[in-house]
Amino acid sequence: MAVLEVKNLGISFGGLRAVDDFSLEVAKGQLYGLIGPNGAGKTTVFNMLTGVYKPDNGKILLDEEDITGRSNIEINKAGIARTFQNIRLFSDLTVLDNVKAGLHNQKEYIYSTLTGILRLPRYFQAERAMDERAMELLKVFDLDKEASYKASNLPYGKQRKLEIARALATNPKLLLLDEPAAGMNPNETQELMDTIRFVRDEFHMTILLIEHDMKLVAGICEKLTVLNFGQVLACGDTSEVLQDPKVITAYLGE
Amino acid sequence: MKKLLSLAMAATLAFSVVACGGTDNTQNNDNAAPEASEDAGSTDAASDAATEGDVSSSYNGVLKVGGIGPTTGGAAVYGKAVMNAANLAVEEINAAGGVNGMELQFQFEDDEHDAEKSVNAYNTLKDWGMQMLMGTVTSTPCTAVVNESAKDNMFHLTPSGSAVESIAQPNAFRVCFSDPNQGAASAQYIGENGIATKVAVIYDSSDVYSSGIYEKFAAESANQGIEIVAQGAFTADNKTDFSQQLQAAKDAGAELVFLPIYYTEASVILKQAAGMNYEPIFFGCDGLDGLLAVEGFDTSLAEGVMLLTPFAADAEDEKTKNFVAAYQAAYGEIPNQFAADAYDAMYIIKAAAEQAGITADMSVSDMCEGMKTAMTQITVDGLTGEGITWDAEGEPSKSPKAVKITDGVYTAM
Amino acid sequence: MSFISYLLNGISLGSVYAIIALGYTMVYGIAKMLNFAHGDVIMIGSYVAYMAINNMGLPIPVSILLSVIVCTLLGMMMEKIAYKPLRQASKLAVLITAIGASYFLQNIALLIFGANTKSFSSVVNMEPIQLAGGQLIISGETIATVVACIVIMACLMTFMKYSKAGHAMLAVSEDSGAAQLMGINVNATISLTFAIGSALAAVAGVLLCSAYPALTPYTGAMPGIKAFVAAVFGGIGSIPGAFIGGILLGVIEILSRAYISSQLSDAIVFSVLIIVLVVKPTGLLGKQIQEKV
Amino acid sequence: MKKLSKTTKSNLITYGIVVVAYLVCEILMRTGHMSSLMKGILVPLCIYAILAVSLNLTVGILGELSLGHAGFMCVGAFTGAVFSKCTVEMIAVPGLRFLLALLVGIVCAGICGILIGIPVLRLRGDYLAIVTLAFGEIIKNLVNAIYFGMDKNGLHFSMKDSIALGLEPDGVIIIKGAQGITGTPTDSNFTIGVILLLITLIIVINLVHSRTGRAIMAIRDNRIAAESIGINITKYKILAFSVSAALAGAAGVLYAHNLSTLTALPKNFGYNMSIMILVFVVLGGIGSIRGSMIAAVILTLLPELLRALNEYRMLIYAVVLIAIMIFTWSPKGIALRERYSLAKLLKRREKEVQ
Repeated sequence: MAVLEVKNLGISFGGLRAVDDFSLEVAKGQLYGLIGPNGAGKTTVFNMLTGVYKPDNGKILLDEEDITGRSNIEINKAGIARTFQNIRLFSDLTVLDNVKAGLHNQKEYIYSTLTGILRLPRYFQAERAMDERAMELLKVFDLDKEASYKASNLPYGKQRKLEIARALATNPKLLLLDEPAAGMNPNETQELMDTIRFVRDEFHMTILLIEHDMKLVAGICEKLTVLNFGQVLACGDTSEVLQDPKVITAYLGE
Repeated sequence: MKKLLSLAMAATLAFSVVACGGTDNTQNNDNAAPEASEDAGSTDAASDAATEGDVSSSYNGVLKVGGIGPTTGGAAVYGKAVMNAANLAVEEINAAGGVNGMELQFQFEDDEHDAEKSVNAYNTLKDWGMQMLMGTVTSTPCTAVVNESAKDNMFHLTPSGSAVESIAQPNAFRVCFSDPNQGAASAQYIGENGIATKVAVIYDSSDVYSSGIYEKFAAESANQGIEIVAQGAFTADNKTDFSQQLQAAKDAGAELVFLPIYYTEASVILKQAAGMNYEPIFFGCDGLDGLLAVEGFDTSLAEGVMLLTPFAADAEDEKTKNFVAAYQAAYGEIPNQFAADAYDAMYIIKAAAEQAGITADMSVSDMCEGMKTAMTQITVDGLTGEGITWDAEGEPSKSPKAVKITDGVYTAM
Repeated sequence: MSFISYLLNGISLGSVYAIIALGYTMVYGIAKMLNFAHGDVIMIGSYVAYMAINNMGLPIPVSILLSVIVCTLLGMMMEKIAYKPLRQASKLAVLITAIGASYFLQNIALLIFGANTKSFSSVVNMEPIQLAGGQLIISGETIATVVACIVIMACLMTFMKYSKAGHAMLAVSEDSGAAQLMGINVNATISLTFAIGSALAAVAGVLLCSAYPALTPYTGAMPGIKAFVAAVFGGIGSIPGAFIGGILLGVIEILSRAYISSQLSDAIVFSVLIIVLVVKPTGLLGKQIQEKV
Repeated sequence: MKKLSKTTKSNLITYGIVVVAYLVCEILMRTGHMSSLMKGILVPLCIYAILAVSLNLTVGILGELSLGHAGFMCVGAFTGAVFSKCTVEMIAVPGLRFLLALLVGIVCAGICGILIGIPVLRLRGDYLAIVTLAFGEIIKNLVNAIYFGMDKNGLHFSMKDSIALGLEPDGVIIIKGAQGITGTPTDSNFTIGVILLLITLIIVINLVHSRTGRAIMAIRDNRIAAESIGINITKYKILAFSVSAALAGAAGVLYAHNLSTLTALPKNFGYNMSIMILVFVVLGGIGSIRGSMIAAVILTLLPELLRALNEYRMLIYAVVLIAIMIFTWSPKGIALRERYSLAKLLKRREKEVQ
C-alpha cells in the first residue's frame, strides 16, 4: 500500500516550468531516493509535498488522503515531516527543547497556554512525559548527553541528526530528508546511513530522501526516482536506475 | 557543571547586590556617612517629613525655595527662562537683605516637561530641604506636582502653570493668568473693540495651554458676536508646516487669526502667511511674547501683530527696563514672559513671607498656612502687572495689557 | 482652487521629506541600519548654516558649503566611532547606538546653541510665482526644494549606475560579504555612504529651515521620523522610492488636514503607511525578498 | 533533568531579587531612612520594570522589533483611568476599584495587541518595527483628540472639542483632549506595583518555559522550520504580542494611578518612550527577563542620581548608551571584557539565564 502517492505534480515560477508532470509512489516502510543534477527541481518537489509551495496542478495523496494545496502546518499534522538542505534548527534553544518543540502537536502532550502560565498539574505531567519522550528520541541519535547544549553549539554532523530527531518527534507517517549527508565526511556518512536504516526499522518509518552522495543512495535506497530539468527521467529499483544510460548521461553530461 | 552553576549563582548574587545598591543608593548615605553633608542633611529632613508630613530644616536663617521646570527637552526654553530669572531675583533679594532677614536659597530641578519627572524633581527638592515651591513651569507637570505639594501642605506658587487644575489645591497660587481667563479676555477684547467679526484660530491641540485658551475663546466668542470661520489644529509632532491652516483661514475670509500658541510656532506661521500674501490681523496671548526676541527673526513679519500680555520686554517703565538690562547682562538674551513671571514670583514670595512673618524655624506646613493667608492680603507691583492681588483660589487679579507691534516694538493700544 | 493650493502645499512639504528620506534610504540600503540620528544631523547642519550666515556673516553659498562639510565630517565620524565597531553586532545594538547618537547630538546642540528658537532666514532669494491672479502662490522655497530634490535624486541615480563607487555601494548593499571577497573595500564604501547621506542631510536641513524657519535642538527629530516613514513608504533602500514616498507623505498629510481633521493628520498618515505596508510589505518600490527554503 | 532545576533556580533568584528588594525598601521606608525621591520613584521603577519585562516577550522571546510598546501602555493608562474616574463615586474601596481598572486596562490593551498584531505580524524586520512605531503614534494622536464626558444623560463622546460634547451643566469631562485626564484617584502604591511586577514575571517566565513559549521561541529561531513541525506561526505570534501588550497595559494602569494627571505627550507615550523601554531590554540582555528588569531599574534611577550634573545629565546618558553598546557588542569590547574576570562572570550569567 502506498503511503505517498503523487500524481502529475507541476509548478511554474514566472515562465519557468520548475517541475512538470511529476509522479511518485512510495510504499510503507520504503526507503526511497530522489536524485538528480543540481537545479533539477528536487527541493521544489519537497517544498510542494510539504506545502511550502502550492502546486499548479497534480495531486498529492498521503495514505489516500488528498493533501494537495494544504498549508505546511496542516500537512505536518497530516503526517509529513522533513529536514532541510541548509540545516534549520532552533539555534538558541537547547537540544532537548528542539525535540520537545517537535512534540508540539502530539495529543498526549498538549496543554493550554493558561495551564502553562498557572503551572497546573497537567503542565508538570505533560512536561515530564515530553522530557521522557524527547530523551528517548535523542538516545536513538546518540544525542542524549548533549541534551542541555544549545543547538547551535553542536557539531555539524550532530545538528543533522538533531534535525531528523525533531522531525521524528512530530510522529510522521512519512519522513522527507533533504540531502542529509551534505557536508559530511565518509565516516559520518556511514554512520548516518546506519542511523537512517535504524530509524526506518525502529519506527517503521517511510523515508523519502534527496541525496547527491551516490554511495549513500546506492547503500540504503530501495527505489529511486531521477529528476532532470523538472521531469522524471527514470524510476525504479536502485540498481536498475543507476545503470540506466539516460541517468548516466544526465549526470556525466554528453 | 556544578562549578558553572555556582559561578552563575555568585554572579547573580553580585548583580542583585548591585541592583539593590542602586535601589537604595540615596538612603545608604544616611546610614553610612554623615560626612556626605548635603545628602545627609536632606535625608534627615526627609525622614522627618516621612513621619510628620512637615519639615523643620536647618535654622541658620535660610529660606529654601525650590524650582521645577524643563531645562532639557523640547520645552527647555521656558524652564531655563524661569530658572535664570528666579536666580536673578534671588540675588537681588539677598543683596537687599533677604526675606525677613533670612537668606533666600534657590535650587532648580529639571523635569523635562514630564509629569513623572516633575514629581521626582519635587521629591529631590524635598530631600534638599525645600520649604516652598516656585514651580512648576509647565501646566501638566504642575497639575501632578500640586497634588504632592498639597499632601505635604507646602506653599506652592507657580509662575506659569496656567491650566485650571494646576492650582486646584488650596496651597497653590499662580503668577500668570489662567488659560480660560486669557481665552475669554481675548474674545472680549476683540469683540468690545470691534477688531474683527470673522476669526480663524490656529492652535496646538496637543498642548494644554493652547487648547485651554482655545476652548474658552470659542465659548466666549459666541457671546461677543464673533464668528469662528476656520479652526486649524496642529500637534506637537506636526508643527513644521502651517500652510494648510493658513490656507483654510484665507479661503474662509478670516479677518483675524487668533494664535493662542507660543512664539516659536508663531514665527513660522507669520513667515508662511507672508509667503502666501495673506495679511489678516494676528492676535495672540502671552505665549506670543518673545516673538521679537527670536534670533534671526525678521521683525517686519510681526508688524501689526496684537497680543494680550501682562509683560512686554521693551516696555518703557523703570522696572521692566532694569530687569531686562540685568537679565541681558547675566544671560545674554532678552527675557521672555516666563522669565518675568518667575522674577515676579520670587518677589511675591518675599512680600507674602514678610506679610506672614515667616521665620526659618517654622515647619513647612505652618509656613504654608501663613503664606496662604498672606497671599490674599498682599498687593504686588510686578513686571507682569500693577497692583496684583490674589483670591483664595490662588488666581491673580491683574489686567492684561493689549499691545501691538509697530515698527518692530511693542506699543500699548 | 483651494484643492490645488493644498496640493502645492503638500508637494512643498513632501519635497522636504523626500530630500531627508533620500539620505535615510541611502544609509539603510548600504549599511542596513536605521540611522535614527539622521534627523539630528539635519538639525546640526541647519545650526552650522545659521551660525555661518548670522554670526560669521558668510555669504549664503559658502555657508551652505560649510554646513555640508561639517555634516559630512560629522556623519563619517559618527560612523567610525559609534557604528563601525558594531558592524557584526545584533541589529538592535546598532539601533540603540543610533538612538544614543541622536540623544547626544540633541543635547550637545542644547548646550552649545541654547534652547531658544532661532529664526532661520531663507537661503532662497526667489520671488514667489503667482498663478491664477494671485490665488495660487508657489514660494521660492518650494521651487528650490523640489528642484534640489530632483537634481539630487538624478545625481544619486547616475552615481549609483555609472560610477565605480556607486557599483561598490550596490555590491555592498546586495551582499557585503561577497563584495569584500571581490576586493571591494566595504568599510570605505560604508563610510562614503555615510558621508553622502550626511551631506544630503545638511542640504535638507538648510532647505527645511528655509521653508519652516524655527530652529531648535529638536527641529530634526520629527521631520526625521516622518522622512523615515516616507522612505519606508516608498520602499526603503530605493532612491526613487524615497522621492515618491516623501512627496506622497507630504500630500497626504496636507490633504487629510484640510479635508478630514487637522488634529488627526498624523494618525491618518501613519494609517496610510500601515495599509500600504500590509498590501505591499516592502513599500511601493521596494524589492520583494523571497526567502529560500 | 539538571537543566530543569537550573532554570527553576534561576527563576527563583529573579523572584527573590524582587521580594528582597521590596522588603529592604519597606523596612527603610518604615524606619524613615528613605529619601523622598526614592519613595516617589518606587512605583515608576515597578512600572518600567513591568514594561521592560513585557517588551522582552516581544523582542527577546518572539524576536520581533516593536517600537510601539508605549502605545499599549497608553491604551491601558487611559482606559484604566477613565474607568476609575467614572466609578470613583460608585466604588468606594480603592483596592477593588484599582483591581477593576487594572482588568479594564489589561483587556483593552490586549485587544489592541490582537487588532494590531493581525496585520502587523505579517511583516518582517524593520518594516514591522516602523509599523509598530506608526501604531504607537496613531494611538497617541487619537487619545489627544478624544473628548469624553459624563452627565446624567449618560456618556458623551467627541473628537472635536469639549463644547461639542454638549454636556449638561452637572456633567464632568473625563478626557479633555490634549489636556488629558486630571484627578484620577492615586490608587497605586509600591506594594501594588511589586505585586504586579511579580505577577508579570510569573506570567512571562512561566510562559517562556511552557509548550507555548517553546513554540514562540521556535518561531523566533527559525520560522520555516517551526512551520515544518506544525507550529501555527500566526497564532503564537499574536499570542505573544498580545500578552506583551496586555502587560504593558497593566503598567499603563499603574502609571495612570500613580500621578493625578495623565496626558499623552510625546515624552511619555510617544516613540521616545517605546525606545526607552527598548533600551532597557537591549541593555539588560535580549531575552533575559531578569536582565531587562534590572536594566529598567538602573536606567530609571540613573538620570535621577545624575541630577547634580544638570544639563550634562542627558548628554552623559547618551554617551553611556553608546559606550555600553560598543563595550558589549564590538569585537574589541568583547576582547576587552574577556580579559577581566568579573566580566567573565557576567557573561556566564547571561549564558545561563537565556
